[in-house]
Amino acid sequence: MIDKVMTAQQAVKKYIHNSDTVFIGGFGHAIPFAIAHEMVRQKKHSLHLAKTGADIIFDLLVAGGCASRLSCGWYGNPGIGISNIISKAVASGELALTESTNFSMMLRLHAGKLGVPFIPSPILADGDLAGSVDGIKTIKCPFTEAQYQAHSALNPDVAIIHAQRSDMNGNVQLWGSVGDTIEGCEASQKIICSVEEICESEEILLCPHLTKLPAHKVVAVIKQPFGAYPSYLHDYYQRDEKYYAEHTSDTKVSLKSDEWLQTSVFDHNDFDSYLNSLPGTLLDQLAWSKS
Amino acid sequence: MIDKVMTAQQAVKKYIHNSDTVFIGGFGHAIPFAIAHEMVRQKKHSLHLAKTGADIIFDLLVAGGCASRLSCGWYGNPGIGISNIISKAVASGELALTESTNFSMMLRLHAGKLGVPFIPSPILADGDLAGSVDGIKTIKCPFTEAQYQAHSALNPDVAIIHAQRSDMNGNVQLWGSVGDTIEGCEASQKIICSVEEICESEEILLCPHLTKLPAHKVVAVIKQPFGAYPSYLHDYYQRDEKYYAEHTSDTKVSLKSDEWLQTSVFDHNDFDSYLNSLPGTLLDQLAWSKS
Amino acid sequence: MNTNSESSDKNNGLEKPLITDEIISQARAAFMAAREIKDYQTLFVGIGLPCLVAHLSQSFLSPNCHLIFESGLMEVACETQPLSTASANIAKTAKMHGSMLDVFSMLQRGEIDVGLLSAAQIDIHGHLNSSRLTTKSGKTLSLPGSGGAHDITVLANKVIAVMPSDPRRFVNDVDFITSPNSPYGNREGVAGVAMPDAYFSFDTGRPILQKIYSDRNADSINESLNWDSQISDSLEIVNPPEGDLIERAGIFLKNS
Amino acid sequence: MNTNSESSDKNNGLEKPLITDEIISQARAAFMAAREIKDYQTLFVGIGLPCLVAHLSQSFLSPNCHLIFESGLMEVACETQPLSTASANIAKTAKMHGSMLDVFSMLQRGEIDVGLLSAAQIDIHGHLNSSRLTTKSGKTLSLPGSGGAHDITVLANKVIAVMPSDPRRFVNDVDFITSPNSPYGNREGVAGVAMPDAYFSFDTGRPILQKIYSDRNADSINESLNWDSQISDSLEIVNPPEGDLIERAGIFLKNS
Repeated sequence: MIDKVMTAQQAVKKYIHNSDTVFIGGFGHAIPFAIAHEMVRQKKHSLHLAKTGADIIFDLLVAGGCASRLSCGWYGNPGIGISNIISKAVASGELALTESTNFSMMLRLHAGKLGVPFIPSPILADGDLAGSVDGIKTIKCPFTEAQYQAHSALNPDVAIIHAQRSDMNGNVQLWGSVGDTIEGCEASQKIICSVEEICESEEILLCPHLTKLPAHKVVAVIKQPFGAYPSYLHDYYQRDEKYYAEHTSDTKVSLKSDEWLQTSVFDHNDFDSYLNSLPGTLLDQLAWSKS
Repeated sequence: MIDKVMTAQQAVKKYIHNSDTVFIGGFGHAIPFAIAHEMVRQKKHSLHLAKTGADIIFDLLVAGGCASRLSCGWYGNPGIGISNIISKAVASGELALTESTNFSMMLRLHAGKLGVPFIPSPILADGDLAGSVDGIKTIKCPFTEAQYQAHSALNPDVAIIHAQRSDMNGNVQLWGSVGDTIEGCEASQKIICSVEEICESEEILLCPHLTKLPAHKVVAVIKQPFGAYPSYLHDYYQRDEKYYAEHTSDTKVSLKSDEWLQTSVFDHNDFDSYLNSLPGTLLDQLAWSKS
Repeated sequence: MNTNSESSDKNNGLEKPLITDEIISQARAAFMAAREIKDYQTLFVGIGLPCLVAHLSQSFLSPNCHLIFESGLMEVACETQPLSTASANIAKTAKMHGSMLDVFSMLQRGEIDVGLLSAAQIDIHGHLNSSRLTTKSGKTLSLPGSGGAHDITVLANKVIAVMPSDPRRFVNDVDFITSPNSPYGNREGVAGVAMPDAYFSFDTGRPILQKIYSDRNADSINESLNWDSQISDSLEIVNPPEGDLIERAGIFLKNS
Repeated sequence: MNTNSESSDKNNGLEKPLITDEIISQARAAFMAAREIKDYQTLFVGIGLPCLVAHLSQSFLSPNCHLIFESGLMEVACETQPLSTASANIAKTAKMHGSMLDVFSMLQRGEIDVGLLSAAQIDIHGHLNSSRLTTKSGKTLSLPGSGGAHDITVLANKVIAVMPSDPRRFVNDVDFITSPNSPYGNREGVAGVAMPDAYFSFDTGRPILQKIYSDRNADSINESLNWDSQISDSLEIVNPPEGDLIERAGIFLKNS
């Protein structure tokens, strides 16, 4: 087998091209911050980012100048509020935003997964989103003549995700809350995955029900402990709630968000360097607790 | 919570009605023989059985007079050959057979799972099956104008399955090869499930990624060790290969299949009685081996 | 059900919270919504006030309801406030970790009895807005967007909105229709809206003040909001939550 | 690759099988198909001879190919013959237990390089029959049906059929078109058929004898079958499998 193990630097350089459509894995959980840091560091640009609900990792990619377009059903800081960075980028014309709904984005990725041109659904027939969303057309059901909306397939060029573990061949094991992650990966042409641990294939064989991605599409496996920080990873570490809570105020003015990019991304050669710059016992404090 | 635990006798009596469309779970694995025995014993009739690939459990239900209609992509004894019982029932007019393909049946169940009226696919546009399958109509993709076949949703009245374990509330845990089982259950209005073990909800919480069925649709949980015999159950027991190998010749003439029903079903009040009638060490010999 | 106990012995060592007006206000709105839920129903739960509704339902009124979150978490025990639909605190109590497709499919199949939502605005047609607000000066304020709100509104068998008292949220026409009250098939759509003083139903297609807490006055509530609503002939007077229930709400909101 | 070793030391204690003509015949057909597979390809594997193709590919020619079965088993090591696509012997070697929907979706997305199929009949158009046969007396003999064969034929980027020598299986028109050679989009369809003597391609849309084992005669093979086929101008002579390869085929077929 080809050894797919490489660094985030190598993977982002080799497999993410400017103008690509990129699916961002993780949903409130297992968010691939390490890979996103590297995308910013390598100054990727003109990307079309696609997702159901967009967490603050999108702030990082938009502030970093990576994205020219965003398609999603929601964007902001979950439970906290709006995204200052995205609102500002849209207002200034730097970022084209197509607002949709989480389920429509999910259906479009799912059509991409199934390899069909569209999936019919009753959603987005009415309301003010109906006129502005992408990739929807009205059709008639050939059986009942009732009207539905055809939600067209979305097949991103590449998906980035973080998971618990993988073997070197890309048999990626992920558990906990998955949201839209699996569908988005299956819909994508290729998958870049960072993991906490790289394990032997024999260990994969002990729990093949945890393997969630088709190995033949996984092009890069990156060993990156805490690669989902500041989000959480089931059975590995808790979310840095303070980081999320302060993020919205930390990004209220451009000056502050520039500082954020500088100290968290540009001051470092890699994600480990960033992790090392965090306050001494922070990562220890985030140790997973069962309850 | 309502305790959903009951016997197969109670579950079949209460939840399977003559003329129902029934999805049969399990795919070469975890085939719900115990529940099927009970359906035969209770002389359920006029059922429409739906499935992708139909294993010999269908022989049991057809020979037992339970089915008046069968929709599937394949029927027979896997790796061995044709189904004498189904061929004969179709030839005699007792059974209406709609032959399809495994993927079309899967798509129809999946449309049922999604709650959409149909899923478009390029399959069944050509060939001799195209003219005779059920639930397919040609449509145009509203985006490309290309032609596809709309595979209409199938929502069975009830699904019967066997799984490794469940709590008393119907949080059913199933692993190993699943085939079409999950989709078929999600598409169905209600689910009857037999399991090897009933466990505490606390045990479910230790591995919620193994829970595969929406508990609110599981109406009956039946404790039935070896409930998938003579098929196998991952991590619990091997398949009785001799049983399957001999089945096809054992059912070549009606006299023999009547005898088969008599000794395996009608001579017993329940599945445990049948299991007790098997040769002494047989079930021990089927103990699961890791390799 | 015990909403009157003054004791906090049952709080399992969690610190007794300071009961603020904000906690009481949220508890009142949530309790009004929770009263609309029947035991054993399947609930699709949004973030914010809907989580408190789910918590109070599960703890006091409908202990066997099935809680489902858009992330794919199912059979959840909503014991502390989650910040997102995938937060670890609810993931750890979930008996099933499914996917987003799984749970939205349930909605679309018609298996979700009640969708619990909040919104920036609700109007007299039952439309909800979570996309953008237009200020008096004509400036547009962007909000995070639909998320699953549009989908839940169209696909749940019934939707109950739960909102703070803020009169700016109750309008004749929302600034933007994120979630149209256009239910699929024969579903009910937005059945009502709970707020800290009262519950309005949309039984006739327009808001009717249907239930009110005993310490509030129907006319003044109805007039305080910025929308054309009526008072039901069969207005129901409801005892407000107190004691144990308020305390549990306080613990829930604090330990998030 | 070593097809010449006479030793069975490597058989890990498995009993050395008696090499029958049937084993040799199956090994020859499977080896002819396996030669068409490139390393690292994704293979969607049917039951019967296709499994032996997968086994010989993995063991000798294309050790890194990805084996996928319709049950949802992926990344399989096909070491012993499975009776069904969900058999425990392959489930135990699979690195991923997905679902039937997952793997057929891969096919439909165009990610399966080669579909490996057998059939009761193949005709000069590349159509396959696994539904029913009409006997000379006009009687219909029912077969188990398509299973995934129709779907694989339409959706795999390329299909290779593998068949026994039986001339009744090679016909000008199949009795029933289960799996039409009508590939979706720009896929290749049925590229060829391997049998114990030879390999026919469908490069021109009709069968052309493209490869033949060195111990066989092209004219006699071509004439022995019941269909209109031609012999390629660039006919390739292939050494038949022997030694280790035949032995491994024997072990595979025996230990099922």
